Amino acid sequence: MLSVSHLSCTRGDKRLFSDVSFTLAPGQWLHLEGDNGVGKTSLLRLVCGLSALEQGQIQWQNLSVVHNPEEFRANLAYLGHQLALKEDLTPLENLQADAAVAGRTVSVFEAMAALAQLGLRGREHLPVRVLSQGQKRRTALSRLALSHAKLWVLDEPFVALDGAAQNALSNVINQHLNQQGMVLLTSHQAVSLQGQGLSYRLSA
Amino acid sequence: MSAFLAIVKRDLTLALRRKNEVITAVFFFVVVAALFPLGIGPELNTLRLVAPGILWVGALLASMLSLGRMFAADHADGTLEQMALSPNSLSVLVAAKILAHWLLSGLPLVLLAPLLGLQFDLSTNALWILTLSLLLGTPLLSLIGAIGAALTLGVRGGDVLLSLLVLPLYVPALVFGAGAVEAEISGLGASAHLSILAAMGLVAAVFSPWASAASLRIALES
Amino acid sequence: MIWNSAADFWAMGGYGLYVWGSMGMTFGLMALEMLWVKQARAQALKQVALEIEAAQTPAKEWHS
Amino acid sequence: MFQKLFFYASPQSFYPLAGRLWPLFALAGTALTAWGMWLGMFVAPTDFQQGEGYRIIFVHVPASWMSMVIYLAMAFWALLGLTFNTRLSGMMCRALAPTGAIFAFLSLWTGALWGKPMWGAWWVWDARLTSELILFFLYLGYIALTSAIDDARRADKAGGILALVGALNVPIIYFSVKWWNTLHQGASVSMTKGSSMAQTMLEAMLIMGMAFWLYAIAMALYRVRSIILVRERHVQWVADLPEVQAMRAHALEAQS
Repeated sequence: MLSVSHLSCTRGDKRLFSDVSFTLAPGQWLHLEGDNGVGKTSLLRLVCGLSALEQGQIQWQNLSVVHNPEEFRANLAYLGHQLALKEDLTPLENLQADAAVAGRTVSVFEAMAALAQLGLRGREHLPVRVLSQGQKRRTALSRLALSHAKLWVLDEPFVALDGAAQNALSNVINQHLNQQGMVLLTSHQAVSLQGQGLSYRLSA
Repeated sequence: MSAFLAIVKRDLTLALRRKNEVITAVFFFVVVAALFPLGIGPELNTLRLVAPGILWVGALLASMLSLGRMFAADHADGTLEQMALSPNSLSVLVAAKILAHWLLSGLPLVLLAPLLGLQFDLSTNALWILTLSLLLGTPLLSLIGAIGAALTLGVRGGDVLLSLLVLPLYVPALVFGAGAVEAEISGLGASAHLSILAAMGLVAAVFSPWASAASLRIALES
Repeated sequence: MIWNSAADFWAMGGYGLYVWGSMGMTFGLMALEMLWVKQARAQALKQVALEIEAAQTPAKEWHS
Repeated sequence: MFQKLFFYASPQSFYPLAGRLWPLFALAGTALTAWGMWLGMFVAPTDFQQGEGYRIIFVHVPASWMSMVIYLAMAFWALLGLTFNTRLSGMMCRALAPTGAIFAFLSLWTGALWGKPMWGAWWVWDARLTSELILFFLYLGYIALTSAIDDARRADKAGGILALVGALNVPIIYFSVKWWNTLHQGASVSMTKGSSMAQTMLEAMLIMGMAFWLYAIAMALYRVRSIILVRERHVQWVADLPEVQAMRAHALEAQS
């Protein structure tokens, strides 16, 4: 379980948000809403631990994330604005290297299956450089399907995807939720997923 | 450990698919070494005297040339974020980046140095010591440089700033590296120099990944 | 007192240029630094005052 | 005791404290400078070897000392800032750096002016001068890095790491340069030969050292107040300061 209490964030001189609290239980997803520039991405980065905590607390399984970062990170998958793909590597190589960095080994078979699930069959051995924008995003998303992390933190995962790809992604996320996973995401559009959905409106 | 190896492998694969970056640094080293005799004059006695210093300064500049790119690409494409979020210690992952950097920018210089030393009419013994001093010293350059590269990541005018930060810290490596060759030439023996170089490398190997990782986390905060 | 005359003192036994060059640069630079920090403080105060003023008063419509 | 320390570690309570303290340090520094210069320039006897030229050491040696002491002080604040995450530490670090750089420059300048008559050259690659030059570069690097990063907190932290790395390196650099110097049979004239120095010379030098130390503290305290002011400008206590109120009134007057 993830529980976040009394987070606040200042960027430079500007106070973005303060006193943000929510909890996320297994099988639940939370849609973070708010206007542009209100600090949705900043909140996600704060929750992941990319930014230093100024105020408030983040707890994972009732333990402070600041004091037990390894345990939290082992259960965390983050997808940001940048896709973390190497353009000169193939989707397959990217997935395998990413998994190793995250501390797991992924077989070629598993990686191929994950890519196929997001409709990238036949693209496994091309350099990412030659893929379309949507295909690149799907490659990055297939990293999630391979991840064993309990908590997914996704920044605008549905952006730049066509209808079929959106459905495929929804399926991947639903599968994760069915296995008692948790998802924290931002999205400009309405989100419909299975399981118990919450929404949190961020304002200054 | 598998994460460490995976990062080394990834960086090497990427460099092999974009060979020009490695080749540029090596070529730079060759050109710099060839320019000095043109500036100083072809007198072999003089050249023998200045060779250790010139080759070491050349190696120093060549290895610095590629420092700016050490973390920049990973920072730009988001890979660095994923590394910071890995349950593996970021210091270990950074150590892998440093090793890859040395394999790509330090090792070629080490292998090339004896060839360039011949241009300066160095004796066989001196060539050996030159190669050995570079073998022990260039990892030190990558280790110290990593801290500078991490500190200047995403900073305006980062590349120029990087050289200002890193070059003064390179002084001990330069003194003992070039000093080893000079000591060999003058018959004093280079073992003391080489031991100190190795000792400094060990200290840096412990401290630098940690300091670089801390700097990278700071760079990722904004 | 070890000097016989003022001229002796300024000549510094032939080292006048070097001694006075050192003293001059040292105390000159220190004086300059004092002026500099004073100026920096005045500027900081001004910037802070203007920003607080701007934050507390709504922007005025400008007239041509 | 510790509570009191932590109380003064907050910018809000340090600002008035620094305001009260800096005039004291400045006053004491001025008095000691006057005393030290009197001793050095009027009382200390002529050196039998170096004539009157040696009097440069009364500013050269204290300036060199301070350039090193200030770098150590910066490393100390940096360590404090990185371990306890106190905001004041980074500000103190940045307030100290310019004064340290100035002292390093002065050490080089006066060293060159001493070297010309003694060694016959403005610049000699002597171990101490060379290390001082590198220390000067380290200061410039610190200042360049912290001023290139816009976000003040990030600049403080990055600067802190650099200061620590630099402080670890300073002894290694000094040692390596000394080694290099002996290998090349460099200059052997020493600027201060402790044993042969008259008592008054040593006294004057120590007093000048104290004076520069006090000066550096006064400068850092004065400078940190400006830094605190700008950093905390969105906090109410800054708006309530009489000097800020006065400046606002002044600005309004100028507008109308």
